[in-house]
Amino acid sequence: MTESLAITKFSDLANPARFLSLTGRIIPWLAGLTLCLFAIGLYLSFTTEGDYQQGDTVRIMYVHVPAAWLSMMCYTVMALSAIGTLVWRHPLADVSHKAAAPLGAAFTLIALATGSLWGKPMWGTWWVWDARLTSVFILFLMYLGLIALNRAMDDPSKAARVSAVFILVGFVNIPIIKFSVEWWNTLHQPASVVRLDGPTIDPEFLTPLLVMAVAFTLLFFTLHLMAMRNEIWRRRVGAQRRLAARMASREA
Amino acid sequence: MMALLLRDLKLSVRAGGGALIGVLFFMTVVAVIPFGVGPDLNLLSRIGPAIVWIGALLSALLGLDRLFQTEREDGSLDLILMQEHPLVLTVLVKCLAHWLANCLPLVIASPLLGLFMNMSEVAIGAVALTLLVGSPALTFIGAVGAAVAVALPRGGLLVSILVLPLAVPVLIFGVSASYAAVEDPAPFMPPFLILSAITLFFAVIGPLGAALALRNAGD
Amino acid sequence: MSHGFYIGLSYAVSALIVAVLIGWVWWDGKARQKELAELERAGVRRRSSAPAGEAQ
Amino acid sequence: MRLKAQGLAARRGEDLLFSNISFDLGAGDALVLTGRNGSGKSTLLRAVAGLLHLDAGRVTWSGSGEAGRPGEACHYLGHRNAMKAELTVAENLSFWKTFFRDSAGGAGASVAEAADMVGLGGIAHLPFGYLSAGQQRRMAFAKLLVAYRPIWILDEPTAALDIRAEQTFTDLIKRHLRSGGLLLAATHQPLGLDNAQELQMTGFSDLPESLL
Repeated sequence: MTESLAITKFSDLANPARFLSLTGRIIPWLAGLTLCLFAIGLYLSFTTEGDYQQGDTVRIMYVHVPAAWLSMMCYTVMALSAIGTLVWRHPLADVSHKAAAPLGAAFTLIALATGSLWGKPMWGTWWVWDARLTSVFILFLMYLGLIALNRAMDDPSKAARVSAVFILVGFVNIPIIKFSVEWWNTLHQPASVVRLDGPTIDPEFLTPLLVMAVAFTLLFFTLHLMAMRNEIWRRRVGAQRRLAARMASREA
Repeated sequence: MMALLLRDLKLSVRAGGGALIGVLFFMTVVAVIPFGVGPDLNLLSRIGPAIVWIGALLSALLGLDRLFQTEREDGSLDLILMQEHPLVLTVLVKCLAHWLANCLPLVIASPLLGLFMNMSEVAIGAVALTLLVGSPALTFIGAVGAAVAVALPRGGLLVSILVLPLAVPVLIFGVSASYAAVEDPAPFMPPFLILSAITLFFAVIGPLGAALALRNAGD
Repeated sequence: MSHGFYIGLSYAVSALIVAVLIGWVWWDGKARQKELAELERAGVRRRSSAPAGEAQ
Repeated sequence: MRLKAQGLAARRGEDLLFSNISFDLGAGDALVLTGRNGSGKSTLLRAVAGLLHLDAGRVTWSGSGEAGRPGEACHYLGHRNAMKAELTVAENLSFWKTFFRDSAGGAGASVAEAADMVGLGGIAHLPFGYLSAGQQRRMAFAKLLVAYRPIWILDEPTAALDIRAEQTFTDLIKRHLRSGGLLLAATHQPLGLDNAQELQMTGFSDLPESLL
């Protein structure tokens, strides 16, 4: 019973028109919730005590870590959507991973920028080719490559299938990249460079961090749904333009 | 002429345009260098200006072969050739549009890559400045190559092969000016002025050569 | 050590990127809806939504 | 207004495509080139437009007022449409309108009027790539209307067109001729013009072509 209900729900969602009206109702609530969580999170992150070792810079963590977390979650969402595109040929899956790529790139950029701004007072330099930073940077390049790939092709469903393949190949590759970058790093790394690990996280930092992480995640989903709506509209515009061209021929 | 500039800019930012790809290529090429030479920050900061310049040179050449080829494929080139506007001016405007859409983003992105290369602030500024002054020369030289190769089916690689040797002087003076800004004994101005002179020189020679080649490529 | 500067800058950068992102998504949605409305006005209808529109 | 050609000859590679072709067109005259594939019709048209080097002979144009290269007084519609698929039709047409500018002695139609005249007024806001092949050809023809040129050089203008669109083209061409324009066209199908001169291209070397 519940299973069949789930299936009908799922096929309801498959209809883009249904999806549009559903998300139209959800998005305002989601946006409001995101806003509230951000308000709480920001308040908490500026009122808690600083770390005795890293000073106030620990506050950068409250944006940096959630952004880094999202950069990976976004790729996972894209990989799942890519499976949806290739296996079930679901049109919403195409839309989903295309809409997620710019969001992923933006959150990865936030992670990189805040990481760099954290690194400057800690290490004395803007950038080190540390294994973790380097992997995030490679992820950023992959996002940009995907955006370029999507832009380069006219036919949206063909573009979706091709980029889905690329997303999955990239997804399989991520552990390999991570491993090889770490290996490369330990090969070269002089022992003196300060690692970011530091002491284990105090529960005092944990609360604002968690609130901010949830806020960022909700922000991602809000924007993702909005971007998916835009993408559906974009396709609709394309289809109607083709229709307009055909109709003009018939009338003339 | 303004119309041509606007149209070319519009084309390069519309879907399928190459403006994004050049910057992406630039970032990727520069980003893989440390994996080859190792993450030694001192070494990277020493070779940084050279690497950023080579990366910019390669990515500036990336989209150049399409400069006239797209126009030829859809027949626009014929109409452009027939007009009474001086062809040299038309080519100059097309080069300008290409530079604005493809090379200016490289100049803007170069400070970021300078940070990755652990370059000092002065070196970053010097590289961005020399790129700003030197990259138009690359576009102008490339325009000649693109015009020569316009009728060839696989002109893309050929343009790079033709143009790279001609771009050597730009690379020499661009990189040496960047280093001169950091290392004390060498003066910055002489190589920088020579670089500017090269750009101005090619701003004249490039469009002339390209226009001549386009006139003779008719079939 | 002006840690405050780096903290402020990193929050500002994040806020800027998020603002650009939201602005872009918002603007994109508005632009697409405007295009749809224009097509609607030009008399183009989706076949499923208004089959009568095609007969004219 | 006079377009004169004397003793034209052109080669493709080593082969002589045609030689010793002469014609003389005044205001309102039309010249239609016929002949087999490969007989050099397109080459002749491109040569008159100034896009090809002639082996021998010369083309002279004396318009109203200034005398210049004949190419500058011509509209050339080749096999390809010279429109960008990424831009909208209106953007394409208004670019060519500002880039061409009117020749002395006339004024072009506005972009919207030109699109109306080829029968596609309602869809100028669409990207050019969305149109069908026939619609693209008609929009390429609208390009001739947005800026005034006394000479029209048309290479297979009616390829990929249905009968009704062909009729539209013929009407527009007739209007151009009535207002004192000149026409050079290569075509397989008859364009339905009265009192047009016809030049049969035989496609061999050396023999002089016959002006019928």
